[in-house]
Amino acid sequence: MQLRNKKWSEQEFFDTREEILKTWPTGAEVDLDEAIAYQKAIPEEKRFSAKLNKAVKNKTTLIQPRAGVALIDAHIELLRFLETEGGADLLPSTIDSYTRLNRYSDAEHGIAESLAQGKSMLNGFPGVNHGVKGCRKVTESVKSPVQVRHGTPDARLLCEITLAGGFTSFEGGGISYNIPYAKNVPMEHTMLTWQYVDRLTGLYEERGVSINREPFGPLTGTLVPPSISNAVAVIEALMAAEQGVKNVTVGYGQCGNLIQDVAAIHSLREMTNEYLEKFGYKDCDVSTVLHQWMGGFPQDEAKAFGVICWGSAVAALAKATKVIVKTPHEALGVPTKEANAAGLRATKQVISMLADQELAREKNLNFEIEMINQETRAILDRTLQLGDGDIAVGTVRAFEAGVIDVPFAPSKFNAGKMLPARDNSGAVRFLNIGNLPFSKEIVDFHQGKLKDRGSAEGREVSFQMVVDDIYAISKGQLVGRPAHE
Amino acid sequence: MQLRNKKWSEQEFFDTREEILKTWPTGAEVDLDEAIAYQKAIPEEKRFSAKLNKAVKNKTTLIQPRAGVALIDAHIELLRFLETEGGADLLPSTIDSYTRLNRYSDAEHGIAESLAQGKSMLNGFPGVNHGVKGCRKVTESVKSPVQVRHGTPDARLLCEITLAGGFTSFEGGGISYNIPYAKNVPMEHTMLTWQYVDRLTGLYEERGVSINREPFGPLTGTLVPPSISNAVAVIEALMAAEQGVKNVTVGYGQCGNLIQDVAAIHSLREMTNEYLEKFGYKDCDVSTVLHQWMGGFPQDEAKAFGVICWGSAVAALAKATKVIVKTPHEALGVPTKEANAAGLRATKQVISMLADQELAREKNLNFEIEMINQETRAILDRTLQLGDGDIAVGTVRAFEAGVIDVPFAPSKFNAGKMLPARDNSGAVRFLNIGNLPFSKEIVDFHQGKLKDRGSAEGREVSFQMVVDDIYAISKGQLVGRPAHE
Amino acid sequence: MEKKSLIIGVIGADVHAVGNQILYFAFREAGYEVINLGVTVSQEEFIEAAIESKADAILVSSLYGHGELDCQGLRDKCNEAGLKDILLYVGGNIVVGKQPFDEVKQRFVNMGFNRVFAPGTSPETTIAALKEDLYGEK
Amino acid sequence: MEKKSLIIGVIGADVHAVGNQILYFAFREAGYEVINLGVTVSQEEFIEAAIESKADAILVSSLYGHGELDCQGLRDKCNEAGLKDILLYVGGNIVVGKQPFDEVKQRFVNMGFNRVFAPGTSPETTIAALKEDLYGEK
Ligand code: B12
Ligand code: B12
Repeated sequence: MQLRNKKWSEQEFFDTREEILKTWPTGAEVDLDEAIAYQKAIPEEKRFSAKLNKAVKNKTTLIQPRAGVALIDAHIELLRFLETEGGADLLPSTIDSYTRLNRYSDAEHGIAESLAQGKSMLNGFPGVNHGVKGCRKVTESVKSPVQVRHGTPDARLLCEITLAGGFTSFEGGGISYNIPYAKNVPMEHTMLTWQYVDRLTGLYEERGVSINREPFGPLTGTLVPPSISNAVAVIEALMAAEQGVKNVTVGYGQCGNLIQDVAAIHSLREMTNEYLEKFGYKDCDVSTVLHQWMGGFPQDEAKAFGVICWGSAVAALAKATKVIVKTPHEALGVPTKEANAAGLRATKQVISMLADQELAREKNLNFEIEMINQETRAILDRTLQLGDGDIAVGTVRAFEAGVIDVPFAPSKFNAGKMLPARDNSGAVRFLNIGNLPFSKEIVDFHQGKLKDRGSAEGREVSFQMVVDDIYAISKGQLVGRPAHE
Repeated sequence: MQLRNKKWSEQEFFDTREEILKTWPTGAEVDLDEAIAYQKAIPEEKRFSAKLNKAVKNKTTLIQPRAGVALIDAHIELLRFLETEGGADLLPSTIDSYTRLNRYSDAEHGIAESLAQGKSMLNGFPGVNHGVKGCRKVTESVKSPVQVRHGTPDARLLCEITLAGGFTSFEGGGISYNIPYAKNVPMEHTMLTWQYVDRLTGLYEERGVSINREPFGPLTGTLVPPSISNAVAVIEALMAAEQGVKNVTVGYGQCGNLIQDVAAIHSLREMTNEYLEKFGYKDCDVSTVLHQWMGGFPQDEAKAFGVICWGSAVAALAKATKVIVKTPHEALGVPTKEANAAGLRATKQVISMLADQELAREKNLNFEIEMINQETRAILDRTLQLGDGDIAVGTVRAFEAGVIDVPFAPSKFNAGKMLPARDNSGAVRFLNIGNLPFSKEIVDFHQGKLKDRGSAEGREVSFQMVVDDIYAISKGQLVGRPAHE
Repeated sequence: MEKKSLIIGVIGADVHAVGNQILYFAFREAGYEVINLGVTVSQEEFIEAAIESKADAILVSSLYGHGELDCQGLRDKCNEAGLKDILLYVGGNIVVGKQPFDEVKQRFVNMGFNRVFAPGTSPETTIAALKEDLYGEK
Repeated sequence: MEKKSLIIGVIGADVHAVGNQILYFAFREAGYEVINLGVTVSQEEFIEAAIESKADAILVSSLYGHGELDCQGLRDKCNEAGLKDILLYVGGNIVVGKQPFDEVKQRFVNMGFNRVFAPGTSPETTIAALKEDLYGEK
């Protein structure tokens, strides 16, 4: 199939579908009509999009953990715990890494080992292996809406099974679940697999079942400049909307500088709406999510709480619709349910103390918003140009050309020429602009900011700064200053 | 002795001194000349004022815990732990409540019981009972400067013993250690006892030993409007400066609204300098301290971390010179050393992530600063008027008249007519203005803000709002909203 | 129903005034006669006030940690003063530090308190307890 | 001193690329020949690369939690491929969850790793260990 940003025909979709459902035995459990009927019976308060829309309206910030273990009962116990003891508003099922790479027999092995050893040997919930029935058992056992969170380049079967399984939101996208999550998967491929996911979601939507879709905002989670991740989010929103998706949550991973982070959320909301409108997608509900710091965490739990709470404050001050919550175990390993709930409670406390406060749109904030808007538009417009007006085609070419470039990405289809670093107040800027399509003005702005940092630190702007910045938060700083006496 | 804001004569001071040193046997250990020689040998890095001045210059925020137990060795172990495991920049010795009320024999009983039971039966360190030698053992055992923190209306003997004992900072003042800490002690009395403390500090200063003094900013710690506590801080700074104090840290207890809190710190700095200058005290170094939320805490430790970290963020964004740190045990009892160190580490993480960020002085912030400035000047100027130009005399009369009025204070010498409540964004405003000397404009501003909250909540402005606000943070909110379905 | 009367106050050298002011407000709202002695109240002052006003209960607050020292002997003094069956409650942060509440409770029950309340007990809980103990209602 | 050569990579289905890129940078700065296989490296790829480049050590990263599953049998396969004495290190977040590191270490030593590193180990520590094991220097 030739990639272009065009709604798939019934034929195209159902032909592919037949193949997909055969890739693992549980695929046979999915009956689309039955699944839609099943989804229709799910009450409003357990539907992701309804809860998000309400939060957008009331300007509240919802909290959501990450969580997933190998076995169904343990997974249910975990989610219930996060709901009751953590006060989670929205629930996840984080999928294990084998499933993410469609290695279902490795996942089966992991399930067996987990049973044998009496502890989860997988880093997530193997949704495909547990099948529609297993998924329904999970979604029926909790009171809140549940989302599939993963990192799967080809999530077609996973999406079929989990939507039939009662999940009401599905994370990911053709860029955001490829570039940070794979080494060898061509961009065309994931753009197509994710069109399938979006088309499937669109089908549910057309038949009266609203399913939320969420591009994965943080990408590699490590010093990603806001305009890069925002451009990716807008592209994935456009791709989804074309396939009939009507409820999108665009995301951003906290970088650490208050003004820049709040600006990024504002810009993200504005740009997504601007481009959806521009391409005539008029009835798509947009909400936002801020991810608490996604890079390396401090090992000490008290310090981890510091990072978690600061992220919560930023989410509240930016009035993000939801915040994805880290745990005090982040640096060490998949958290216990207690640690996970503790992260949630700390977050909830901060969020609700700041419920009635917002960072006002004054000069500095507006300036950063404007910068991010300009950069994002530059990336998007060049991408469209490269695709002769087609955003899907343009995206593939933009990655080839380094017009979109994600730092520290494992994918060989990512140029990896751009290098980010923090400026003297911790905002993430471009140290090496690579092939990003920025005006001289924008480039000068960034270089100027980094020169300022260099002279404040008495050293040349160099890769060592980047290395220092990568370790900084885990060592208790934001800007990675050179070691001194 | 007649109260007036005038530097004590040598005669006045030394006559009083003779009596004071007799009030408990350890008083005999104090030899002023020897003590000054001892203090002179304390290295710069262990001197409070030096470390504060450096922080002011570098715009860094230092962290300091509260801590104190009954027995010397346990107390040393505690302080060392907070230094190494908590990363405290400045150390405290929090004095027990019997000592604070000069009940030294009750303190002696507490020491005995503590020895007998093998755990601290006192809520602090009984500095007077341990005497000069005991205090020196403490201050010599740690690397950081140590301050006496207490709440003692008559702290004359405590000050004599602890300064001779190597402490380089002494907290408190004639208002701030009376009104929130006593029921029956007349204002004249504490204004005089604290003139003694300031004069003693001034004597050290004149002989080349710099001692830091710190009015206790938060007062009752519960919804104290910034202009009230700031006015008190300015008065105590003026009183101290008159007696020869040259290094003052003025304090403020976080209320919870970001803009108001940052504004309060700015206003506090500005007003203190403005009035010191106005009265000709030109060589007094001023630093600021923000106390993390001083009212009721949530019992859950994760939520407590939320409160702690938000306070840390505010301190950093306001560039307060230091922050006084709470612990995850706050709501339950005197913390273990581990809990105390955890509070410190969480605070340090946030402070250092925000080291290079500041809330810019844009419109909203400037407006709040201006409001607090106006209110503070109104209180101070009326107080001066009441005292015919003498701030000491004026203060006593201002309390009689309710021109200074501290909410929820135990003292019968406080009018208790003013009532504070939060507005719709959590800033503390005046619900009942009492006898505060505010212009119609200021009064209207506050009433308007509370009316807005009332209509947002669909209820009348009333005492129930105040009750709800008192519980709010411990229940996970800032504004005490009415319970709803 | 006849109006029962309560003595409230914060014992010892303790000056925590906020909870006391709230309890004063809450107990009056709940229909009790309340004599509020405020903060830094001695055992003798509690007893005198109880005798004078023929109170039905003494509710002792202690927040600052010295509760265990301050409350020793209060029941005996009540007995000596003829307040033999008077209801004695204690609440707040009654010991130093975070301790297992079961043990704390036992120690105060042994001292003669009828009920012992954990940190952060809400006025509603206390009011319910009073209703049960003074009016026999659940 | 002759330049020793290292194979580095992230094993299994693991895509954590940041630490890998930093190690690549740090080991070269420290004077090693480094062949970086990147992420999602299979046991076979590690072994092939080691044979091809006559490497002195294989440094396996595992961050995502499946390390225990992914590393099983690597030593045996090395032996079979004739890499009998090759130095095997493993580091990262090598098991699922926060577990006592002593026990974790023992399990990986039993699997045949010469050294096992705790989460967040700094490049300096690893470089010091390499120096000791490859050049006999402390
Ligand atoms: C950034 C990040 C991501 C990014 C990665 C982007 C990318 N492609 O690189 C994204 C968001 C994509 C991601 C995805 C996932 N992640 Co992740 N991630 C992190 C995080 C926050 C930081 C990792 C990092 O970059 N650190 C900075 C670098 C410099 O440090 P480092 O990686 O630790 O490496 C250093 C040392 O460990 C050491 N080292 C590394 N290898 C070796 C080898 C040897 C021999 C030696 C001596 C030393 C050594 O040296 C390195 C340089 O200093 C960590 C948690 C943390 N550390 O705070 C979780 C973490 C590693 N991720 C985790 C998980 C589970 C996942 C997911 C499965 C998703 C999920 N459930 O949340 C997926 C996995 C996808 C996959 N197939 O691999 C878990 C692993 C759990 C466990 N082991 O129990 C962690 C620990 C978080 C957690 N507590 O749950 N993640
Ligand atoms: C505000 C506060 C202060 C203010 C008090 C201002 C004032 N004059 O009122 C200031 C700053 C002056 C202060 C001083 C001190 N404090 Co203080 N303070 C607090 C704090 C933060 C909140 C108290 C409060 O107002 N809560 C709100 C009200 C509404 O709740 P409440 O007081 O708990 O009362 C409610 C319930 O407990 C219950 N209740 C109360 N009494 C009773 C009685 C009965 C019978 C029943 C049924 C129920 C009941 O009903 C009340 C209404 O809902 C608490 C910690 C916390 N709770 O978060 C520490 C705390 C009480 N303070 C403490 C200490 C140690 C001190 C000091 C010694 C200083 C120090 N070392 O830090 C001094 C003591 C001075 C003295 N002589 O008393 C400790 C006590 C430790 C312990 N018990 O182990 C606490 C717990 C903090 C801590 N973890 O260290 N404090």
